[in-house]
Amino acid sequence: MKARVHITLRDGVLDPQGKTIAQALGSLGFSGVNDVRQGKFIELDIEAASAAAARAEVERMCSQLLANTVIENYQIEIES
Amino acid sequence: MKARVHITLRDGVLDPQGKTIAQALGSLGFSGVNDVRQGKFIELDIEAASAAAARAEVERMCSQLLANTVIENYQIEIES
Amino acid sequence: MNEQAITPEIVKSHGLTPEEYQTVIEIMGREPNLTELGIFSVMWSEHCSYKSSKKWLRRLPTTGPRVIHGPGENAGAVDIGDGQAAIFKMESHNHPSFIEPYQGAATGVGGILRDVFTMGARPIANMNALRFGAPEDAKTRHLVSGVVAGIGGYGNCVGVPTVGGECTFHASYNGNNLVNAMTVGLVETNKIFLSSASGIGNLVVYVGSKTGRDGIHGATMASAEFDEDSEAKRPTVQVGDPFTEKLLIEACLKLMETDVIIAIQDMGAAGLTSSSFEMASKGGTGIEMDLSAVPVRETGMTPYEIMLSESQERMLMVIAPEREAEARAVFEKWELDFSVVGTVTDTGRMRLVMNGETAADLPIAPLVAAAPELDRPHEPPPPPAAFDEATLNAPDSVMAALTTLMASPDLCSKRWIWEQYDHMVMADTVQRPGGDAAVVRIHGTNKGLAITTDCTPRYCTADPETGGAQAVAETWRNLTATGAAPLAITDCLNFGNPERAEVMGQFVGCIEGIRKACEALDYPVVSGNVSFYNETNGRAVQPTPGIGGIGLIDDIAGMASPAFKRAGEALLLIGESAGHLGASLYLREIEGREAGAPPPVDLAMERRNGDFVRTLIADARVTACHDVSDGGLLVAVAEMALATLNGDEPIGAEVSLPENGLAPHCWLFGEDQGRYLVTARMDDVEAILADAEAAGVAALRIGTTGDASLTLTGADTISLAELGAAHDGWLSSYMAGA
Amino acid sequence: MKAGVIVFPGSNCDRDVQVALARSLGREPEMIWHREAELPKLDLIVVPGGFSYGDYLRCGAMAAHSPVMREVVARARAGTRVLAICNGFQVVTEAGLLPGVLMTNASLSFICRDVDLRVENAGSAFTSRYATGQVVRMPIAHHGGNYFTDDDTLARIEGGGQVAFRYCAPDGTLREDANPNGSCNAIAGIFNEARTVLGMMPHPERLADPALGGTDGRAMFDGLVEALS
Ligand SMILES: Nc1ncnc2c1ncn2[C@@H]1O[C@H](COP(=O)(O)OP(=O)(O)O)[C@@H](O)[C@H]1O
Ligand SMILES: [Mg+2]
Repeated sequence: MKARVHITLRDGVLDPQGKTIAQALGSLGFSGVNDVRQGKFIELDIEAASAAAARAEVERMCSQLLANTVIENYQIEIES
Repeated sequence: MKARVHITLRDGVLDPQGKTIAQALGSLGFSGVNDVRQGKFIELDIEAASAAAARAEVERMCSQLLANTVIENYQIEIES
Repeated sequence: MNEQAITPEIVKSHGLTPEEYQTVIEIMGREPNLTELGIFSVMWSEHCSYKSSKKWLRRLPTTGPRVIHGPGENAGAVDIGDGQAAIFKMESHNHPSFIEPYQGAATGVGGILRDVFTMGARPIANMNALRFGAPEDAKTRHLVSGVVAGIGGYGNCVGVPTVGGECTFHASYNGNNLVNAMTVGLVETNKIFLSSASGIGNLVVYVGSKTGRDGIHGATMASAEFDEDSEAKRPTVQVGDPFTEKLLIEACLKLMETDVIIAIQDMGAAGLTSSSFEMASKGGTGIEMDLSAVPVRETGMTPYEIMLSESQERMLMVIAPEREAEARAVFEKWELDFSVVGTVTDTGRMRLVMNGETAADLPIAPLVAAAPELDRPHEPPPPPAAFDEATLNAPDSVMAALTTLMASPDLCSKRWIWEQYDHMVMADTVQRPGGDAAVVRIHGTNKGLAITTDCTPRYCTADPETGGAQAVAETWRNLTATGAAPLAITDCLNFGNPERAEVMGQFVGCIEGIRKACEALDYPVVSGNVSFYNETNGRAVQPTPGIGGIGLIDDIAGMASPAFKRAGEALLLIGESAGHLGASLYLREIEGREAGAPPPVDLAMERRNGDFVRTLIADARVTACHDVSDGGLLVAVAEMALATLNGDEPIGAEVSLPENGLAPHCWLFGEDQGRYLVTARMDDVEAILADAEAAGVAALRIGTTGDASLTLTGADTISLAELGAAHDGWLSSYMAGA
Repeated sequence: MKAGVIVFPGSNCDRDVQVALARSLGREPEMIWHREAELPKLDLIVVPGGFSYGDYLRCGAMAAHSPVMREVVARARAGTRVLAICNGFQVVTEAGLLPGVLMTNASLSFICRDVDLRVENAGSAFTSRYATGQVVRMPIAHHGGNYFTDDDTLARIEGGGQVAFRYCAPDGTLREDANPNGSCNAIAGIFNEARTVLGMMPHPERLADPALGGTDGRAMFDGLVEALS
């Protein structure tokens, strides 16, 4: 089963990478960039009996390893 | 206007981070992880006259800076 | 925005006692608004006001012929000759690093770098002293990995080499790891910048990153102990941006080549509040600031949030109005925010305006002067469990015991750590991590600065005063072992909850030991930092007064290093051996006991022995030198031998037991202080021994360097390859989860 | 010979390479800020190590788009020698001057230590003072030095003598445990086809002074000065 996880910085947490990308885009001539936030996108292929079981498993993976919940949020999609 | 960009490694390109995550998940006791690939997820807030204009602009940002097309693919979504 | 009524609950949540709040009202002549209350709260927090420690810190010797600036400035400044000064300080980032190890450690490095370049110095070296919980504790591996990656991530990016440090483990740090970071910088003595705001009408300028809602109340967090729900009460974690820091270093140092900057101060804990109060208070002036001009990252930020934010990579400076364009151009070149946020006034007040309305108006001197100073009750901690060397049996095999020690968490090689740090950037690291002190060449000269950090918390636990003195003496010894003349120290005092008399007793004892050692060694304290409340549910960390020392080497061509240089040289032990095993690593690691008093520290002998060794090095009469500390004599011999494994040819040694009435394991593993191992050419041995005797220094030939093994005459032998594998392997296999 | 060192925001080995060049050259190279759209006349351009733009997004990606890089690429195409070290190597691959990319180290950690390198091709201005097959020692200090390229390109680089250095054991043999970062074919540095551009992860400027523990790096700067003067 395939799972897709988006990991993004919590609101209010500084995103130095996003900030620097926004500046770089500006100096490349892209005007009108208000904000850039950089996150992670993780695709997993796992064995699971059902979509619900897969979601529960990936949920545990996120809270234990994939995301740093002190500063990051995560969002899980299961593709069936 | 908000744009969401997914940047993923091309097939056949080794993904050291994904590999290490898969191993780490294994040693945390998650069995049945067949594959993990890690990509980037970039959210942009840009000024644009229309969704089509926004897409064209983000397309150019991707090919010029955000993705390295030697190893990466990108996919753009515009939210209106 | 400030209309919220100040209830007793709000006062309490700001960490102020009812009595302190009464003083606030007296100073203000009215009730404060929320912004004002927030300002009082951070200014009077333990972290900013040093209320529990001030009384004791005053006892430390802080002056000397080379001291240019002692404690009280952003960092200490010491004259190193030729018109140059070394600027250095050590600081803790313990609590943030436990909550978010990577960012907590990274921002710790960022903060200490700013303290140093604020004074006009280019940072030339970073150090880090780390204490983690027991390796078996479920969180330890994650904390080590995050902290080390964070220190590297920040230091590597800004391009300042991380040249050394410490890393040990003990269960007392389980819920409270310690992350102490030190920076050393180099400046021309006539180009040192201070933070006193002067010149009525001068501009107050904000430079660096924008302000967000980061770490609001971090300073008060560092002033309270952890409890079960601290994890839930987390403020927004501060994220470090080393790239911006690098730009800030370059921009500030560029502008500092001119005379544009009148005063400058980094925004550390309690951000804009403490920086602005500090500048005005030192200058005896007032400041009026328009908070609407502060560059912000988020919308709707209140004056309270702007004043208390701990966003990183920000500085405040005072410049003359006619120099604004010149200053702005430099920061714009480096793409950093530059905003005039206020002016220096003669009112003695801090007046803050936002959107045309007064947001806060406080008198500066009374607020600073009334910062609480406490004389907290203190009592000596209970004495350690009794221990008598005579009750110990000899180990079955000396070399097996040595191998166990060398592969123990505290003594094993920390290569896994320092390889994650760029320790060579700036191309002046002439002694890399792994030796006694690191040595960094003073750019463009043949002089060098030796740098070390040390503390032996188990000694401080057993006897705080001896432990405090030992920490200072060990740094002095490590510097001496390179041939350096020790100059001065910085301290980073990590303790539990000062509201407990026992913890305060540890603090007072350690300070007393530090004081005595500094005085005896003419080795003043020029900067420092106190971190209390390293305690969870009433369990405190071992008292850990980390000491960072620096020393000067006149010519790096003549410095010494621990690695054996040639086979067939004599191995000499300088200093007296009593076979003291109380509070030793041997006792803990081999016998599983933490008991006994620490080895006594005889400061007069320490000085005599060190001065003698330094002269030997200066006269090129020794070929290698290493101090004897944790683990004792045989461990030190092993370290000198293993250091040759990086070179072309491995060199070991054969050691013979002297006839001195000590049990072999006491002599081999005792941690008596004030000792060094040196190697010398055979021809020089007699003269060295004679000179030692004349100088009143104990010296004894204990062996000879030789092939790639370590041998105890008539007993055991072990190959360096085997010993090296054990020493080198523990940390990396532990971190790999094995 | 006239040499210039490009300085990006976040470069941090610019001074180190300046010192190493000055030692071989007898005079200071020119330091060139990345906003310069025009370059003086130069015989050697050095793109130094560091963390340009914090290495955010991808190592070297943002610096590759600096105004000065267009000019560096043009000069390189016209035959000016370009030495790109560490982050510089990442920048020039992102700028398309050399093939392939530098990915995160296989260990995912930053690695700083001396490594042994086998000189694969001494036939260039950069490597003329070495012998092909010689083993030299230089430090690495990077987080993203894992060289990767597709099989066709790899075959072309290998076939065209474009590999400059490989990570090796002290005796010159190639072993998995001597490859610190997972680079394909243990590649530590590559040339362009004409061997006028060299990109390498190790830092020759960090072991070009006996006080720092070695001088194997110095031969590269001495060789360049000899070839280009
Ligand atoms: N956290 C660390 N970072 C960098 N180097 C370290 C660290 N911990 C230990 N080291 C290095 O390992 C060597 C041995 O450390 P230590 O046993 O504390 O030395 P000593 O006994 O001489 O004080 C020193 O060179 C020290 O700088
Ligand atoms: Mg030592």
